[in-house]
Amino acid sequence: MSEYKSGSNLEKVLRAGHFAFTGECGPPQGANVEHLKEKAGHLKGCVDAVNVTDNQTAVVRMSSWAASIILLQEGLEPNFQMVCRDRNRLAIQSDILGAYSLGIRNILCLSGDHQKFGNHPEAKNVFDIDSMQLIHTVKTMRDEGKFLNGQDVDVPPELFIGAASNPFAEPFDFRVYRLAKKISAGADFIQTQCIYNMDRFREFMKKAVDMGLHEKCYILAGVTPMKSVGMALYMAKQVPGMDVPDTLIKRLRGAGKGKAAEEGIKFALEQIEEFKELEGVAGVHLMAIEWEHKVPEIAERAGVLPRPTV
Amino acid sequence: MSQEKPKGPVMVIGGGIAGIQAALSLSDAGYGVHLIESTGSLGGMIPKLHRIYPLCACCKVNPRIAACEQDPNISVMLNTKVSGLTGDFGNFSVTLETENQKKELQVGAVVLAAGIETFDPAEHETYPHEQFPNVITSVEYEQIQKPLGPEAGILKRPSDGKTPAKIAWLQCVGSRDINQCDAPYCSSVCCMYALKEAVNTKDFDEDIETTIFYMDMRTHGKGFEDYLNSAIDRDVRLIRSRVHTVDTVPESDDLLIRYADESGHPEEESFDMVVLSVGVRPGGEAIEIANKIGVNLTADHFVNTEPFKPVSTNVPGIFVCGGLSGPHDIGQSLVQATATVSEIASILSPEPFAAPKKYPNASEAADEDPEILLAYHLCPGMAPELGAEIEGYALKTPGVKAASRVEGDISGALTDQLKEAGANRLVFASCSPVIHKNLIEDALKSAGLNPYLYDVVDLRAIDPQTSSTQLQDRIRMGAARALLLSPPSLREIPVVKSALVVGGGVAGLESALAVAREGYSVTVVEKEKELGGHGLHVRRTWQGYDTQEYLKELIASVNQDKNITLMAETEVKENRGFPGNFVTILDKKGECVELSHGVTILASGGNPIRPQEYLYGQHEKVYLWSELEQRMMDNPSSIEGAGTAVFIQCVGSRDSSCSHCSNICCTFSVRTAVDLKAKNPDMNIYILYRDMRTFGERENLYREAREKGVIFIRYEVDNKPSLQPIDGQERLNVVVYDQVLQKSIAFDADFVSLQTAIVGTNNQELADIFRINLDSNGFFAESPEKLKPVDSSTKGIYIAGLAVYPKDMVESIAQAKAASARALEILCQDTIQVGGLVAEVMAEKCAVCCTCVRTCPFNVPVIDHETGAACIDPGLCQGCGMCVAECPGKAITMSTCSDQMLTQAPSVLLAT
Amino acid sequence: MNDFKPQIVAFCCSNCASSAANVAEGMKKALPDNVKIIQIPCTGRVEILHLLKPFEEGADGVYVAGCQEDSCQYVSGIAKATKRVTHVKKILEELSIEPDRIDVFNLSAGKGQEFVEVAYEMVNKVKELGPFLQA
Amino acid sequence: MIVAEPKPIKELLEMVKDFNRILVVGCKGCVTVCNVGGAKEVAILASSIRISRKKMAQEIEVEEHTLERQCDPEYVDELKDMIGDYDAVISIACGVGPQFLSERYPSSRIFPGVNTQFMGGAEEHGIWSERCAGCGTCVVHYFGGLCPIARCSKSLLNGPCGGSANGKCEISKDVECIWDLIVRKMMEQDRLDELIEFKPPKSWITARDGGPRRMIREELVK
Repeated sequence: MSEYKSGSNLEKVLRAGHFAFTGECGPPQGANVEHLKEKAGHLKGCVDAVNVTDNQTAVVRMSSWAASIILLQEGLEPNFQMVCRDRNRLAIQSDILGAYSLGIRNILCLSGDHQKFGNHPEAKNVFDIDSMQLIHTVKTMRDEGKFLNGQDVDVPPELFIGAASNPFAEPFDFRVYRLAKKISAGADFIQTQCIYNMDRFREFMKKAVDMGLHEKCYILAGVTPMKSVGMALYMAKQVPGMDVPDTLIKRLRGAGKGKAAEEGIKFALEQIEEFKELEGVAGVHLMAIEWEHKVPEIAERAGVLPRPTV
Repeated sequence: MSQEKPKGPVMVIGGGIAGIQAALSLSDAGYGVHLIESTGSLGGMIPKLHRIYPLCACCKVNPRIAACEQDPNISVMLNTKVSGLTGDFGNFSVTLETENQKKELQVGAVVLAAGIETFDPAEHETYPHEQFPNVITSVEYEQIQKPLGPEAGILKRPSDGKTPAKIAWLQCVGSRDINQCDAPYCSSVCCMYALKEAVNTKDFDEDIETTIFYMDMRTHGKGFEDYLNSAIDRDVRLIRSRVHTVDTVPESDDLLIRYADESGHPEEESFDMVVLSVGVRPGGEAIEIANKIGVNLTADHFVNTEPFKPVSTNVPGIFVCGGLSGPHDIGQSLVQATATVSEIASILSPEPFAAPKKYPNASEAADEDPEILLAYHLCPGMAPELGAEIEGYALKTPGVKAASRVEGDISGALTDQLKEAGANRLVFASCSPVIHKNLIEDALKSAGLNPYLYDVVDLRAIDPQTSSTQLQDRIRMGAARALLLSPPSLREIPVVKSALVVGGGVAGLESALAVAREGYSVTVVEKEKELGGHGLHVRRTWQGYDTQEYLKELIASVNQDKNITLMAETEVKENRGFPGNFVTILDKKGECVELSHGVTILASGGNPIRPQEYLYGQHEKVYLWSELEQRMMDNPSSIEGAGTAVFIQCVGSRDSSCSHCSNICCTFSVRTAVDLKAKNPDMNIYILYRDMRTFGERENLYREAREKGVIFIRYEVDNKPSLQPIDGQERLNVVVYDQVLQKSIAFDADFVSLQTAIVGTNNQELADIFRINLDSNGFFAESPEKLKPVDSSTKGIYIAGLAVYPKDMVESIAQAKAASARALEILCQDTIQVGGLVAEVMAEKCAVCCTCVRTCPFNVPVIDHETGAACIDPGLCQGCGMCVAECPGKAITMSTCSDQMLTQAPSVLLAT
Repeated sequence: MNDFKPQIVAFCCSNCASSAANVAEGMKKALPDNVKIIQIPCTGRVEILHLLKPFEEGADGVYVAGCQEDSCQYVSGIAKATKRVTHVKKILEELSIEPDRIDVFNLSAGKGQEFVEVAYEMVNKVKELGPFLQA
Repeated sequence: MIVAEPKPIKELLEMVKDFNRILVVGCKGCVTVCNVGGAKEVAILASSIRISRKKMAQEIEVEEHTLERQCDPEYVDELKDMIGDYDAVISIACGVGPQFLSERYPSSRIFPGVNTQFMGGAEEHGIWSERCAGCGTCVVHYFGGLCPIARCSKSLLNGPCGGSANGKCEISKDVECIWDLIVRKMMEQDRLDELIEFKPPKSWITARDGGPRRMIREELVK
């Protein structure tokens, strides 16, 4: 067995060939550490790593690296998310070093939502580098021990590098190539946008497998259970790059009053079942937005418990 | 050849819109015209109408009447009847009677334009027009709607003056009825005018319920189907039924209508008012005149025109236009009126009443300091004291040198007064200045001045209580504007005496011949190898004339004509220039040719579309209608032997992809059915239709088809017939839902003919090259100036044939002749004046920002790379001033409506 | 009693205004004397500046009278004018002047009474608003 | 060209409320072409100011003048004999104009009359859109001739991001996703392989990030 790139739990689970199961946790809009701990508590033991979002949807929250450290202290493995919107290349590299130094081992590299719909639309964005370049930056720092300017890094950060992929955004034909591009830029694992259109996702995965991408990288399928018909409609209409088929909306409607949430969970469970068998899918990334307390139940019913220790 | 032609003036009988148009067009072509009208005023039907469909053009009628009255080459005789006509073409002697005074006139040719009357429902039992006050005719309804009418445009019902909440229109009153009206034909205009009246009613009050009871909705003309659809969107309700009883609701003035719906179910409904959509018929006097002079009439008493000569009667030298030649709308009347000019020109040399006027050269006076003559003309209805007041104030107004009244010969009087006063600017006050425009310009030219150095003062709509203030304001304004007028530059450009005709089909060839016959060279461009266009696929006209025979002769005459150059397999690449002086680049199989020409006639034709439905292209017994015609010509027995034939109408027409009605398909199907029945009376023929649109006298053919046993089944657009191939046979199974029986019917057919939509051949491409507009259906649009049906939106470019709108061959010929008559009006001039009321670019101020290029509704401005500035061709500019307003660098000016005038105007007006 | 007599400047397209005036005359309807007409070949000729100038000269209201949108002889003249009037309304608002002091009307040539009616409508509306310049 | 939009008149009136002699200066360059700062707009602004003052019954003198260009000192010089007569000058040129005026006439109070927006072009009359961010190192040839720096809302060099839907950007349905266009165009030109190539971080030294820019072309300098 070759050496681990980072030695993170997530990396070990994936390397050992287990079906990975990751969760997500948004830091508080304040310094409410207790609330963060409470939310994280639900996930403990149910997931291999927890994504800690970075000012997601451009709304100001506790910094993602600090929240990641708190999770670490709580005994969870964080997947530290970093966006390019709010930092230039100096800040990015220094934050990477800082995060690693405090024990963070996973990083998810993102461009970040535009601030236009966040809570500080007046802000000046940075976008000095993009997510692709961020992936490459982390990889260069880790594997070559070099900063972007070519200078040596004194003790390189050994991070497990993640990236996002949206199989449903347009232009659809290009999406799998962009995935390949992220992998060759240095991504070790991929977490996809939440999936509702299974036909399209299967098609996407088939292409990815045909290109052998699943052999170069671990692909985790994104799952977000629908809590209500309203949420489904919102996702379908308001969230760019989201593909919610009408059949799913119909199914949720058909479930009757008060039962849509359960129907949403059922659909998510069916998805997870399929992902376990789908070639190229190495695990599931469960984004239970403000529904962290449901994660144990979903994990239980999905048959992914207990989580393996490697 | 032209010296052999006899010479003479022309008499136009009938002063309606057709007669007026014929007179004006003849005068433009150099003829002296006697315009005879039996009533006391010109205008005919139109002044009785509230609005004209689909776009109102009422405002364009009065100026034309005025033009007739002012034209020295038109002698208008009102209250005059024709009591006799003797002699032959070239030398007719006409006896006229004006208020018991007899008069004899010699003319070379005669145009019959005595028009139509409407059906008098008194003769009809079903419609109690005489008994019930709230049953009125459509003409009476128009009168109520008219703002100048007795009710001042306030909709009231006759019995009690209450605003009606529900109005019904009953169609086909005095049309499509042999029994009570002796009018078997369709009057062709009533569906559209009923829709128009209903829509105008909605304009008056959106809440009034409007319902039209009809048999077939016949909106077959250019833009009509769109009008129908917009009426439906406005909640005009349509009920397919011929009403059998109109009664009163007891103890009220309301009316009860009893009718059967399509499936025969009896219904009744009450209305506040019932409007009878009365049909049209040739006027009694018109019939009398026609009989007197030996003109043949049809069984319906319309003039029977000669085959393929839509405005020619059986008597040489006597022509017909307007409602007398068959029921049709204003547009068609205008086309025919203009077409008569082309026919007359071919046999008669013009003899004008007045020699063409010679003007002195423009003097330098215009460049001197402005000195204004304020002249005024008072109508009989105006207070004579007004004159003194105008003069008094005018003389106190800065810049006014003299003030005087004109009477009688306005143009002559103005000329004299201008000279006498030594003025170089004119302000003309009268009750309708626009109508006097030509006279004013003529007077200025006669006085040796630039014809645009005038401004007008409108003496109408002045409040007698405060007339002084208003008069003074307007005079001050007129004088202030006149002071700021600078003479626009005018140029005389020689006219290139030749025409370009695009399209070698019937319309193109007929117009080419008509122009060439007058001695001008014509180039006909056809993109196919062969001449004939869509006409090659037409077997017979609806009247039954043999088309191919005619087409052969037409092509032969074109080939023989030395003035015509034919260019087959040639396409148009580029066009530039202005009326009198166009340049077009032609591409003949890769070789480019540059052609100079004075006018352009676009007759690029149309074609039936190939449908994606009804197994077309998949089953060999499913024909496009043109293919069926071809078979009937090439191998008639293959068709005539069929046991069952099916015709499906409106394929790809009148639906979302192609919203227009293709006009000729219904008539085609009944014509073909009648012909097939004549050959094989046992053949079962089904015509599956949505509305049978056999308008005008085509209705007779529809009746004949029914009498011969042709079966008509109506289908709804959302429940179309379906075709199924029958295994092992060449036949097809047809299923259609019958609206009358309310069930599906199935039968086997030996062949199916699909009557598909007709669309222009390459209209978009040509519209781009020639910078003309298309209508919403992709056909060439008529000039927005209105009442100019063969003028495109660009001057000097005329349009005819299927590219304008689907129509039968005879109408295409009429249009071609009208287009050539319009073209000849330009070609017969030696020079054409450009400039005047147009926008001019000051090159040194131009930032070449393209704003004008993007703003102009007629795509006139271009960037001239040599001068490095925008360039506005004065020959093409329409003078709206939109580019002047939009130009960000203020580099475009308009001398007659300058910025200075508009920015100073408020201070002039408000300085009381 | 409101005896304020507003001064109003109207820009009218010669095409429709003239035939409307004709009909109005036929109906014996007259324009109020405080409506001052400036004729233009097409309402598309009027600029924003021309619409502002009357206010500079102390007018209390301004309007543009042109054709129906679908029957402009110059296709888009009245549409252009309408947009410019809308823009001037915005400018007036910014100058703390009632935007109702300017308006645009679509007349149809056949409806002469409208020509007079809109003049009165405008007079009445501006009368309500009071003088543009406070005495 | 440089595209600008008029400043709200209210804001301008507030700026110059204490002045009674105002000079409005236009420019015949870009701002004329984009219908915001030419002679026509000078007249409209001047008239608006007069109307406003008239309404408030205040004295005002507004003079109108339009220069060939406000970004060349020779033309700016034209004002030298008149500018002293006015106590406020509104320049309705792009942001360059008021600064050139301020530098040339240090004692005059200069106000900006427009908000300068971007470098772009007219899609049609009345609609302009951004094309260039002036980054100092043009790279459009890598992207099918389309600039992701100016036209992608995140300036991605390795786009498109996951927010692209129906050819539109995640920030607004009115903003086209330039990456969608880039991908389609490169596919049409059969150049997908170039797009799959990793584009390294860009150097912003040549952009505004490198400090205010000045260019000296020795071959032109006297």
